[in-house]
Amino acid sequence: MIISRISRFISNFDNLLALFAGACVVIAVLLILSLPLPYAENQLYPKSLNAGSPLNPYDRGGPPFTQADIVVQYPENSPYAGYVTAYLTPLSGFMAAHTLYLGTTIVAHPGGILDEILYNTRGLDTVVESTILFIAFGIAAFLFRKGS
Amino acid sequence: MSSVGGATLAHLPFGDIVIYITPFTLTLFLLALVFTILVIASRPERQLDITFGADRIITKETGLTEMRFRRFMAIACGLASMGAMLTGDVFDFALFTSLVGITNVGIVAAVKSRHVQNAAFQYGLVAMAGTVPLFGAAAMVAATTGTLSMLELAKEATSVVPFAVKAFLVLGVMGEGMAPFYAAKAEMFRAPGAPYVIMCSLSSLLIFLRVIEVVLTV
Amino acid sequence: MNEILLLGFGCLVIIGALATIWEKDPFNKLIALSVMIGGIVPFIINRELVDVAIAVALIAPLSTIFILMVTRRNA
Amino acid sequence: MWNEYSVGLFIVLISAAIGFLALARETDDFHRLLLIDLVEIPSLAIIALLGTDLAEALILPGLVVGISELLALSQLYIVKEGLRSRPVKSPGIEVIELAHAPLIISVFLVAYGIVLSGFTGGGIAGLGVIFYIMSRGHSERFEIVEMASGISWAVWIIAFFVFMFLPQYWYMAVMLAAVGILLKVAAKMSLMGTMWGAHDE
Amino acid sequence: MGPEFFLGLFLVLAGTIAVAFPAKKTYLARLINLEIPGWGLLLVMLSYNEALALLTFAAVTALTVFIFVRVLQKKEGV
Amino acid sequence: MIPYLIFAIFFGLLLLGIHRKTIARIQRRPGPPVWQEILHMLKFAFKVTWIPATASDTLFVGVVLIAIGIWTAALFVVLAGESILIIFGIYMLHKIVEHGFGLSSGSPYGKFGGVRSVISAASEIPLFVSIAAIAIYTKSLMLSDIIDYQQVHGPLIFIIPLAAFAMYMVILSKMPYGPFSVVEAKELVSGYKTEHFGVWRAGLEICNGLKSYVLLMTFVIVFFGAVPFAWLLLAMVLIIITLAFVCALCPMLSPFDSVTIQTGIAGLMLIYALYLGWTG
Repeated sequence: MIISRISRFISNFDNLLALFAGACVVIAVLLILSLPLPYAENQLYPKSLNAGSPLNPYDRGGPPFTQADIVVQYPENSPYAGYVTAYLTPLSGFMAAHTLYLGTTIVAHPGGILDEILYNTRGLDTVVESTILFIAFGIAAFLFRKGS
Repeated sequence: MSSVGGATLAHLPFGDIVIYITPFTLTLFLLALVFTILVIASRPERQLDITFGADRIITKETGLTEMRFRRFMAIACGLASMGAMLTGDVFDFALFTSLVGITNVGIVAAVKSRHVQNAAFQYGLVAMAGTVPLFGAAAMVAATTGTLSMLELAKEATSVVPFAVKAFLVLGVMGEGMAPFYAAKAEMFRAPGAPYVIMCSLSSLLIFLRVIEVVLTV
Repeated sequence: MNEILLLGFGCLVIIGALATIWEKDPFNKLIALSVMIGGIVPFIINRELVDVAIAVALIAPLSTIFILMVTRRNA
Repeated sequence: MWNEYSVGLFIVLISAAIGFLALARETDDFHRLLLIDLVEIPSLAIIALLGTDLAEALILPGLVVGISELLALSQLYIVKEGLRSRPVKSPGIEVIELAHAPLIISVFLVAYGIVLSGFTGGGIAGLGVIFYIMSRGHSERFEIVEMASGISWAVWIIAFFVFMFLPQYWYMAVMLAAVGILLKVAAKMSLMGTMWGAHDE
Repeated sequence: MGPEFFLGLFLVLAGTIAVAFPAKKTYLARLINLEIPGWGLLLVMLSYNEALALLTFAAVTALTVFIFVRVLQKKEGV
Repeated sequence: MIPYLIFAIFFGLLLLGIHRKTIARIQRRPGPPVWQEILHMLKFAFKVTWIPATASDTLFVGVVLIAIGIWTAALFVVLAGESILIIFGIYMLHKIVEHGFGLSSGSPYGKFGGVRSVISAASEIPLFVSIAAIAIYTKSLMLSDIIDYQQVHGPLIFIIPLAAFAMYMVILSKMPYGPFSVVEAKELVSGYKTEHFGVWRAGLEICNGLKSYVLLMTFVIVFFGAVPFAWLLLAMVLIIITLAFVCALCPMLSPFDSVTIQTGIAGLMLIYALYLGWTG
């Protein structure tokens, strides 16, 4: 009977991934059929390029220790949003003063728009994310050491 | 739709990620809390196995280090489900859900049975594949609406998130928790250590219940 | 950078990618892959992301070295 | 309106569908692991198509989640296939064992990673450490690095709470967070290097 | 949109097909082919000027290769 | 409130007794008296009680309290007219309770009962179809809003009969002796409740009575609207009799077949919900 054949298939856990992947294919096709999707005009944290700035492509304005203007969801919840973006450490200030081509390094160095998002306005994401790393590594380390 | 889980009782802002509490999320949160406390408080049971061909019963003993590790994983799983119950942000929900997935793998991966490990691996594969629709859907929500906050999305009278995107999100959550219910979880659940194994099942159900609220809200 | 040069690098990328797919021998695959990467790096430079280009240029060979460790045995 | 976003999404979703199709037909467990790594690329591409700063802030955690799950699963694979106690020869590419180049590359990567800080820096510095450990067959004390990574995680949590509840001290918080995440990610990644062989402690 | 965008999308698509249905189905062939969509994604990120994501992605891809190589080493034995 | 709770427990147990009696009469057996389940509960409450040596004791006891706690909460949620999503959440979490009962003792019979309870989680999916269908029509999930809607537009069962069918299937899958009750099948002794005896079993029976009462009451309120109390009780009795007919006439399915059929029903219901969403 077809029902018992289906149930035999799903009761074997080796087929589980195949089942899930099949479902993903179906939904992906559904998504393709529902294209084109609208792209909302007013995005959070939009990118803006300021050619010629030493901080390019991450120059979001604002002199150090002032508030840069960034679009966050709830400005009232993070009153100091924008300070991190505008801040330059002495090292990154030095780099910014002397070359035009180290924008990424300067912004990745403490301070900058991504630090703002990752640590400040969307900090909870990073808490969860680093916990995932912690847990996954815990599993790997436990399995690695078990019995040795 | 704004009042899916009842009236909002409280807000707890973490920057752009606002945790909000409704009677529905509160109920689920309390359940996760109660079971996490149970995990902390209880010792694992000693599972009995019948030996075929002989009239005797053996008990499976759980080693101390294994037990400690699994208890740690179960507590982490409880915390992850609590977070997933309360968070008010689509991407944050996706992250908490994948944390639930990986802790579920951890709870059973430590068992020294080949069969259980095999099931855990298969489940882990599905959980990992599940992050694809999960994160993908969250990103598409952000692109089509310009926001990730459920509170903002709930304000719209009619839902602006396309149906297929919602289906993608649900599929991701199913991959993290629900889909393995059929087979892999059943094999995983043969592992001894009831309080910990229950956490797997509880967290899967909780995230599935929450995603229903999420797709109805946004 | 001028358009003709970019076109050339674009062709390099496509040729490298197709060659990587086409080749069956792991060593040849790796060589073709390097050709492709060689075509990609100028695009990064073109955006004036010099620091990124340097870092990528250093990191890219590492994957190749890692893969070489298993290739050595099979070849 | 076939805007650029939809065009990109179209191609990427086709890739995702192809990847999942291959995954559905695959039966070998290691091939499955490889294919899952493949389907993560379209998922990251979907995020990248967002094109805002937010997209980057979502990609970085997504990347780290992907690699940490891969790490756990690969170890689980080794254990379940009973390969754990199999000895593995040291990398053994004679050239890199003798030359100075690995050392120079490693030092550069680690130094650059420290300057970058955060997730990016952690990843790059971790890569440098791994490369060094691998090329020299070196292995360090597992527990100490693990503890360092645990402490740095706690540092990051403290930074988070400073940001949330004492935002006026944002300067201290950003420093704590950057260093905490850098150390955490780098330490975790470099521990992978020490897990290389099947050495007995 | 710049040429990087379309070049990247092409690489993602071609690479995905190459990994999904390789000419010779071995672990190694798939591992090497896996690099192609990776670099494609890198180009897509480049076209949106997502430099930090790009940098992290490059580093993490190398680490991924390392993990796979480690398992392969164990699997293929000495 | 407390008297109402006690009434609900006893009436729920009475409903289960009627269920059993009806099945017996359909199968031409005399069957136990209708108050048998109440007697059962009272009897167990005064029997000797201890915890098995192999059990995980905290969980073994805790799960009984949780079972009673969640269904008490569910009853009050219905009475307060809160969101039906909460009730369905509690309903799904009943799986965890079954699972906890089964696994905490260490007995293989209980374990298999728990495992079967977990694999049949698909039986809950039709619930969400009901929820989605209701949400499409009433634009709210608050019970009070649903009651108001029905006062204007008439009972929902005539508007969305298939959603009512979906929820009926869900209640059926929770009924003892039915085609889907693989979790307490006789080859597992008593399934997940095998090792719970004495006061613990009495607690479980209380939970069962309350569960039956709450589920049937929700069904009546959601699909028929607010009816006078006597009519509510009568409707519940009638529904349980129809359920008894289904249970008496259908054989029990094998575990995975049961899952497959439930999944199939869920799939059909999902298509129905899509259709409603399309047209509605």
